[in-house]
Amino acid sequence: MPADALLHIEDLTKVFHIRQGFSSQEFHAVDNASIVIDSGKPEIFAVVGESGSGKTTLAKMVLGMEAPSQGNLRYKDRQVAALSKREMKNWFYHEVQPVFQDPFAAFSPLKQIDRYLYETVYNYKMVGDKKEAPRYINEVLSEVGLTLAEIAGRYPNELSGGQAQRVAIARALLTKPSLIVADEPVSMLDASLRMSVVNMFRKLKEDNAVSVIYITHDLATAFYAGDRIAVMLRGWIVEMGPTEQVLGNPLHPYTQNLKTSIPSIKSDEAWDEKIDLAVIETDEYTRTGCKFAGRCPAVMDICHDNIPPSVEHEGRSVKCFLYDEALPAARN
Amino acid sequence: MLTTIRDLLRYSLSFRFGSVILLFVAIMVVVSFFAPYPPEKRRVVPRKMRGEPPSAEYILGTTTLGQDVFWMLLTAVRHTLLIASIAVCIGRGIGVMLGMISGYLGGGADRVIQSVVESVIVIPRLPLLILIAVILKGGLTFVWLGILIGMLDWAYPSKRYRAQVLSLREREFTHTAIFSGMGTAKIVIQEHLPFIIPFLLADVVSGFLFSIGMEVTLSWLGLNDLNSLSLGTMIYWADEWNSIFAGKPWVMIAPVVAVIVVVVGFYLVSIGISEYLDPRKRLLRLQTHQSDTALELQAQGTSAGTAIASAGTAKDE
Amino acid sequence: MLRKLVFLALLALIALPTLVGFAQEPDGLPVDIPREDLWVFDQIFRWQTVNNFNVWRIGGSTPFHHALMLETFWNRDQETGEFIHALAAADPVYNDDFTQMSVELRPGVMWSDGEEFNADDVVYTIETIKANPELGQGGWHAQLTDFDAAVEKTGDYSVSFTLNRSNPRFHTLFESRWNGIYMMPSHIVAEVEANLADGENLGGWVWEAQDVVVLGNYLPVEADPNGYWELFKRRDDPENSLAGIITGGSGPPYALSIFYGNDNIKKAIAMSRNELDVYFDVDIESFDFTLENAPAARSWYQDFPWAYPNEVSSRQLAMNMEGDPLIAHKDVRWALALAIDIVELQTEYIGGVAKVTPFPVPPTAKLYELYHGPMTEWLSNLQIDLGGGEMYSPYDPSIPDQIAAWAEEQGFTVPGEPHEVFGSGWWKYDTDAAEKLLMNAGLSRGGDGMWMTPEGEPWVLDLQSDPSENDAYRMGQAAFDMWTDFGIEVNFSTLDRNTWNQNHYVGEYEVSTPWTSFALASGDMWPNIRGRHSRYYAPVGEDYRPLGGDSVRRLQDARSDELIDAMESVNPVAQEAENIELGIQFLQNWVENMFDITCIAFKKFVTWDETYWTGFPTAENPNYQPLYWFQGGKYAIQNLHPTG
Amino acid sequence: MGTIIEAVNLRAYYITNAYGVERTVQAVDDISLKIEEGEVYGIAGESGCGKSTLMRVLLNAYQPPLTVVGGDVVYTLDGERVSAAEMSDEKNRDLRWRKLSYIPQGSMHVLNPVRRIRDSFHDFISAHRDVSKAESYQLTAEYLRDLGLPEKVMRSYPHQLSGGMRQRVTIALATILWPKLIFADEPTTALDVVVQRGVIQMLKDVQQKEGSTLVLITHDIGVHANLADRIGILYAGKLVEEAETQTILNQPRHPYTRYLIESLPNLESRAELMSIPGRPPALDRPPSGCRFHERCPLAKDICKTVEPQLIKIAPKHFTACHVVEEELSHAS
Amino acid sequence: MQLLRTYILPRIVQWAVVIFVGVTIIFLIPRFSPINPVDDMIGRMTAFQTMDPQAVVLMRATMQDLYGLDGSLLEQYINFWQRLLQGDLGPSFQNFPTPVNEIIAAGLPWTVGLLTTSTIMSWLLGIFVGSLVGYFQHRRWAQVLERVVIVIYPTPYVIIALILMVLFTFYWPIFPMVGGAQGKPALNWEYISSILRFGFLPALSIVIGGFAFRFIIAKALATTEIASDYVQYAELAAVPKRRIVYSYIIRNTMLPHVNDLALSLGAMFEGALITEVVFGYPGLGSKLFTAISNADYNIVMGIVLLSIVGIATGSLIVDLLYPVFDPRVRLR
Repeated sequence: MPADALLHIEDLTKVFHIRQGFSSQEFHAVDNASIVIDSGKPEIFAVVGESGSGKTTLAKMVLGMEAPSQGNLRYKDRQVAALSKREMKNWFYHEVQPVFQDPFAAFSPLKQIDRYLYETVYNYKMVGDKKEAPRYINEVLSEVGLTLAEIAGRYPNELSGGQAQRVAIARALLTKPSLIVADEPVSMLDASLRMSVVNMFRKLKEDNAVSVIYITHDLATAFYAGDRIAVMLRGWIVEMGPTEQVLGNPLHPYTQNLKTSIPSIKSDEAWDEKIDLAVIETDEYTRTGCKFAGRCPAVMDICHDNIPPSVEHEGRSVKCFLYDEALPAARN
Repeated sequence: MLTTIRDLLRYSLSFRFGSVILLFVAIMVVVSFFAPYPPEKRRVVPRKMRGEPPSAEYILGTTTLGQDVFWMLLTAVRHTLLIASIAVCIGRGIGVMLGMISGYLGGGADRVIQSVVESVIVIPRLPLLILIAVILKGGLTFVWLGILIGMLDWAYPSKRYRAQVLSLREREFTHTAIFSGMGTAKIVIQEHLPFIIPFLLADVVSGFLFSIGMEVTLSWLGLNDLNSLSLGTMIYWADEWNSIFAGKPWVMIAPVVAVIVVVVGFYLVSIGISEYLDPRKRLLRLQTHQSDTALELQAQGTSAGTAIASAGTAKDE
Repeated sequence: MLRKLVFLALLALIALPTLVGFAQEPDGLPVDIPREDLWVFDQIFRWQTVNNFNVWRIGGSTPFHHALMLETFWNRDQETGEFIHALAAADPVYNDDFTQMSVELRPGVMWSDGEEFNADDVVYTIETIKANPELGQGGWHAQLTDFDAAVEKTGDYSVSFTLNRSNPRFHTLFESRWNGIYMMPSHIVAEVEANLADGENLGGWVWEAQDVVVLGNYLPVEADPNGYWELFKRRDDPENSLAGIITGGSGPPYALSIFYGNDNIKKAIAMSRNELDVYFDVDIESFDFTLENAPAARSWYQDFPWAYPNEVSSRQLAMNMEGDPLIAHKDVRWALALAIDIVELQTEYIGGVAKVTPFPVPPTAKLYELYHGPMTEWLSNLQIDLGGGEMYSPYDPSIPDQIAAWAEEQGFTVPGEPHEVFGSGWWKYDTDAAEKLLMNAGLSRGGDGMWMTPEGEPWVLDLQSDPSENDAYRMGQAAFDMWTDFGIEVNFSTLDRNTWNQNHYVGEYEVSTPWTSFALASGDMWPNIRGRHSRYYAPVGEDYRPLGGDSVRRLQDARSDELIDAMESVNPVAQEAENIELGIQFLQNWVENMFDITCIAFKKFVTWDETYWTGFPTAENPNYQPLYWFQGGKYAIQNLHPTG
Repeated sequence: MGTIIEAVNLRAYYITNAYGVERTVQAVDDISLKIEEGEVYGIAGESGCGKSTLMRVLLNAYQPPLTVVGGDVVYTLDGERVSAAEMSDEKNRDLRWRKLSYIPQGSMHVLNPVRRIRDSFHDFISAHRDVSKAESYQLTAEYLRDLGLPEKVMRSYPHQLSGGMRQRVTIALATILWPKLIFADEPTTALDVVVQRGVIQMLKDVQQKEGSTLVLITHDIGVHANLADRIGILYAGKLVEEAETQTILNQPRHPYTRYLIESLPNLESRAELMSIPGRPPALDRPPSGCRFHERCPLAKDICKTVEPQLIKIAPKHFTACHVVEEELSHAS
Repeated sequence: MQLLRTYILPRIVQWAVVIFVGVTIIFLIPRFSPINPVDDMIGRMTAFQTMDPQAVVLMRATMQDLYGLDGSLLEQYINFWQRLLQGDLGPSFQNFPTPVNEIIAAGLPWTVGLLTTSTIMSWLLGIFVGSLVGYFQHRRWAQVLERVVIVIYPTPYVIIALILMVLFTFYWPIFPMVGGAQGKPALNWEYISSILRFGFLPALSIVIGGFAFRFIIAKALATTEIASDYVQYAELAAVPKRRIVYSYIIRNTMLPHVNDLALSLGAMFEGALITEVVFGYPGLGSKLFTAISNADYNIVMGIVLLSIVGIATGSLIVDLLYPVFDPRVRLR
């Protein structure tokens, strides 16, 4: 275990129960996920996957909002699940802050938005004197391209989505965190506003040395912003490594599938081959063997009954039998 | 608050109607304090005028025992509202407290509170009320009646508040508040209470309807302090003296109409308020910029529109 | 399209049963028998136990069953106070020390199954009731046991009772107005008893309608399982029934009792719909309604004051001697009486239809003759001390005349002498005298004109009443109004009957509105006043009933005790004059001390509708009393005949 | 191949009055366009630019507070010219699904949650054709088979299907009666890329099979690139540019269009992308002149006052911009 | 099995606990009544006659024993449960020694018959009309209907009942005043029609009250439902309005209605109380009222117990059958 890990996730699993009619099924929203984010070397760690792939559950566990069913989740070498309420508040929230998907839902529509900024500053005693708060807040807001004057006294719905999301990021920055967990921060934003937020993360990483876990289903922005990337499928991390490698030359059939599916504005690359989709939502979750086996173009017999191992291949980890050196198929 | 009321008065037909009624009721209550004689008192009307239909002098008529129905009615309305107010304060007070405590504590405390709530819910309220009224009979003053009705009318509301709290707890802004370092008390009072208040308002009105109904019902069964005036006891006595059949229907009609008018007044106001609090309507009022999207979506009635619009209310029931 | 559908659905919902309602005539009777054969009467209350005619068990109840089916030795004419010989052929005969009573039975009375009634039935009935505590109805078991009554058959038609101690009034157990020891058909019950399993007793014996055998002339046919009605059929040989033998009549072929709820007006409405031939008692408003809406309806008098006035009881404002400390003061009690305007009470509150009486004996013809008449002079001469030696005559013999004047003002005619119609005189309405009395008792007027106690506190008087007896309650309302006008702060609480009773039992009241009569129809007072002896006194907070007496007023009065003791050993029949004289003395003492403020006697709106049946006793033809739910009512029923 | 639908100077406003707050939102303001039979016409723009409103009006399916205050929509269906303004309610209902149909966004919610898929199909089919339930089922089964959807979908409830399958079922539901004119509103929004690809393929299939006309609305230029023959760009209730897809992608002329195209991230380069400054205007108080002038780097004085008209700058290429107009006049 | 353990069993345990607590409360409260049933009985037996004092004492002792009122409260309580578990509710005091079971058996069919019929009728009618009015809320007839209901709904039930009573037994005397039927129970038209005739007014009063209540709820639910995407979509597709009301609106709002129905059927004895007292209808409601005022604990206990078990079981059944009514998956 690297001693200087900022976040160390090891075999993390979250189990939910689905009740359907008179029966109930167990499924793993996150299944044996392992991720390490180094401290000292801030990065944007992108997590991509289709909806229902467990991204959000993973984020919630990292934020301490959900307790893991199994596995370890250490932040700065401390088990997050073991932190007391007081420690959560006095230490963990200082260190780790969230940015949510919908900036309008993230603030009470009945409250002025700057209230959350002041609350954060006061509660974490970020300034010695309360009179200092506006100055400090303004300073942080300027990092996201806003001024306090612009937002003071406004209600969330008086701001644009981009502005509100930037306020949300500023709020997260107020505690001077080391890690920001951003769950689909741009998916509710318009195309013209989207890049301003993504650019912000890049800037923060550089200027403020904050690591960001950037969760998205949008591969293009993940590629644009992410230093490393983890591709999730039905709770599994199927491929993880440096972004340019993973998306430049995907190994896992699913990642390949993803990559070719990005609509290109060069329409001559039209898609000709048909792709399979899951029919029933829960089918893939409860599948034994590889969860992608049902629609994998390179499926092998072994995939149907066995869970593929995570193997290191070309500088990243891949969860696929194709790259399992113990198998003859991999060598072909 | 004032602008809200002004807007409601100007644009909500039911609120306007309801307010006029309630204003009228309020005037009755105020005027009732200026009765020229104790309104319960009999033999205050000159003998020749007793049991006479409404006239210029006695605008709602008189009873055979020489009471002036007009002054009786005013006082009765006041007393009935007093009973209902006490009941509502107690019922909603317990309901809000238990519901919120239960929702926030969760776990074992929640389970214990919920089994108590469930147990209270399964006990039929009217028979219980009658039973206790019979037991307390001699000492059943209006205040006690109010307390009694209130004590039986908190279980359902408390469940609703609990559900509210549970859903509010899952809302994203709650997490924002937590990550902003706010304590539980602060979140409850400053972040969540504003969302509960609209429900409380609607609930207060339904509490009034229940309490007035119960007062009338119990009185009609003779289980109230029959010598004091309330709408229920007026109905009881009108019934006891067979006013309808003895050719003196005004004695019965006055309280019956008053009951209906008062409850309908409350109900209309509550319709107006809940319409005002309807997330979709609220959106149209609140938005200034940007949310044209929401408007557009809302006009189409899509769920995205509703979702954005409902920022501010949690659905329940 | 949809709109039409909704409309149709709503229409169908309302129309369908309405049509059903119209298809048949609006007949609300639960049985389908032609009205020419069916006499429908008011059931008074809803039966809790149905289809069990075992009236002897605890919980068994008899009202109007006794008028239709059950018989005991004697009845009493409530007007004249005379014995009506029922199963007994003669008056009871006691030995000298009243430890033995012999009864001669009437021969020829048949049970409805053809068996003849005889002394065996009597012996069996008495022995069985004595042997079974479960047959505790009416307290008969307890009383027979108390006197260890032994019965002996002295002939086929005669029996003799032997008691363990003297009791000149033992026969009252067999003298029924509401209730008396009803005879069992020994040939039936003995068989039932013989077939009882281990652990069972006659208390649990269910006597169902089809098995019932009676001495009266009606047999039960069917009972509503929910207690709203019962149907009776005249027995095949009404001439052999006791009532048949006595009256020679037979009554309608079917009789149906229906309970219309506690709401008086429902009875009146039912009568206006011709669904009720006679009802029991209602308030004046419901009666007025009946007159207006049921043209063929009438009560005892054809005109004002309509009601039958002579049910033997009276209503009073009873005072708890240990309630409010001031009530213990005689002057205060008198002041309260003088602050009541009896004329207004009787007219405005009661409708002018009840008789007035100043003491707890109702002025029926017989009792007026025995008590009110003889006491008039004494009452007129009565003087009370208003303080400082100022003597005052409180009695106003002109009260009936004043009421008559009121009635004439209303446009009514008074049928007879005012005192025959409106009872005797009463106390003057004289608030000045009352004021002096209160001053004399140490009270004073406060600044607001309200009375203050001698300690200088505001005087608050509690008054309790139960609205289910409308006359008593209205009397309470009147007292409340008048006393309030007089400056007393009265706290009037309305209680339901059970709570109100309970408060009497333990003395938790100051003034209340019960009813009682100190005299039986015969004029005998002892059975009704003996419980007021101070040996049965229970202090406030204790239930007096375990002591066995009647200490409602928490009264301990030596003079009363003396008179009660004196009366106990007097034979009310043989020594009638002496008995009455003692009674008068008792009443004089009662009045002098104003132990309670008796206002009015019972009036009963027994009202019948002559659309189908006629022949009920009336003031013009007073052959029997019309109180059909009492034992004597059976004689009235025998004379009913179809109208058309 | 003639015009199948034509909008003439269409103006559609939201006129609301909620508790005294009166607003008129000029969601569609003076738009004219012609769509040819058999083509795929894309309408692009950010949220709030009026594209969904435009579609509603084109579909002749709107209700208060949306009001058409000017202009008309004219359909030419099987040789019959029908004006939306003059159409009776019965006629309107009659045309639906048989002639024109609508694929909604958010397939999550458009299917009755308590009805099996086949019953929903029956509802829609029997509304327009006199068929028995069995016939509906038969028709549905055949159609789904044609489109390559598994049969078990028929018996499923909507919630049991995966998001992609649900959207495809919705497309099938919308096109089961082979309408001539299909409107699709953001058919792929909120779907992840793989699913999106499947859906786009299917839309193509459906459109090509009968040679229907497809009006496609989405903010995602990538989707347009893969489907549309022509694209119209909407900004703040106005049509600002219209051209064939390749032209728009490769030679956008309107500054707004250029921004849109340039700010699209892709997997080729992680170089910093621009974002459009400012935010879209509120349509209850639209800016004077060119509605884009507040955000336009090229804005001149004339843009603030004079509203630019849509002019033809090349064959099949129209734009509404004073700057372009000027350039052209200089060039000529 | 997971479901059984985590859901069904705890729910059944809760059911038992709720009944136990409810029954205990109802056992205790009447014991505080100042009315002693024995004394009450003696009072009634001696009301019209004189009785020797000693005899009264004797009788009192006998009855105390027969009624089983000896012993401490705890002993009575234990005794009560012992009897109850054998299905014995003890004897009625008022009607000694008639068993409470018998008294309940006599009243039960009437109460159940009247209340189920009229409750279900008002329930159906309320849902039907309420949903229609919700759907067609701008139509004239709908608005008139709604206003009528707005006045009826808050009016106390007893007033509605009294007004009906006066109208239909006096002013227009077409219905019977008291009782449940005419003649002996038999399976012929006379008897059955008499049941309809006698039950009509009581039923009408319940239907009116229940209808108004259900109408308000159904209308509100329908209004929300109309805004849902699937209703909007079906409307757009010109699916017949009848189908939309039935299969879409009513079907989707059914769940809360079914829930309420179970509860209100369980609570029927409570509802019956006023009805039976006003209309002189046979059944348990009026028995309950008499029993309460006469301190006949055993009857009170018996009837209230039925009610408690009814409500608790109703809600248990609804909870357990939830999946039948709602095919949607529920996540826990």
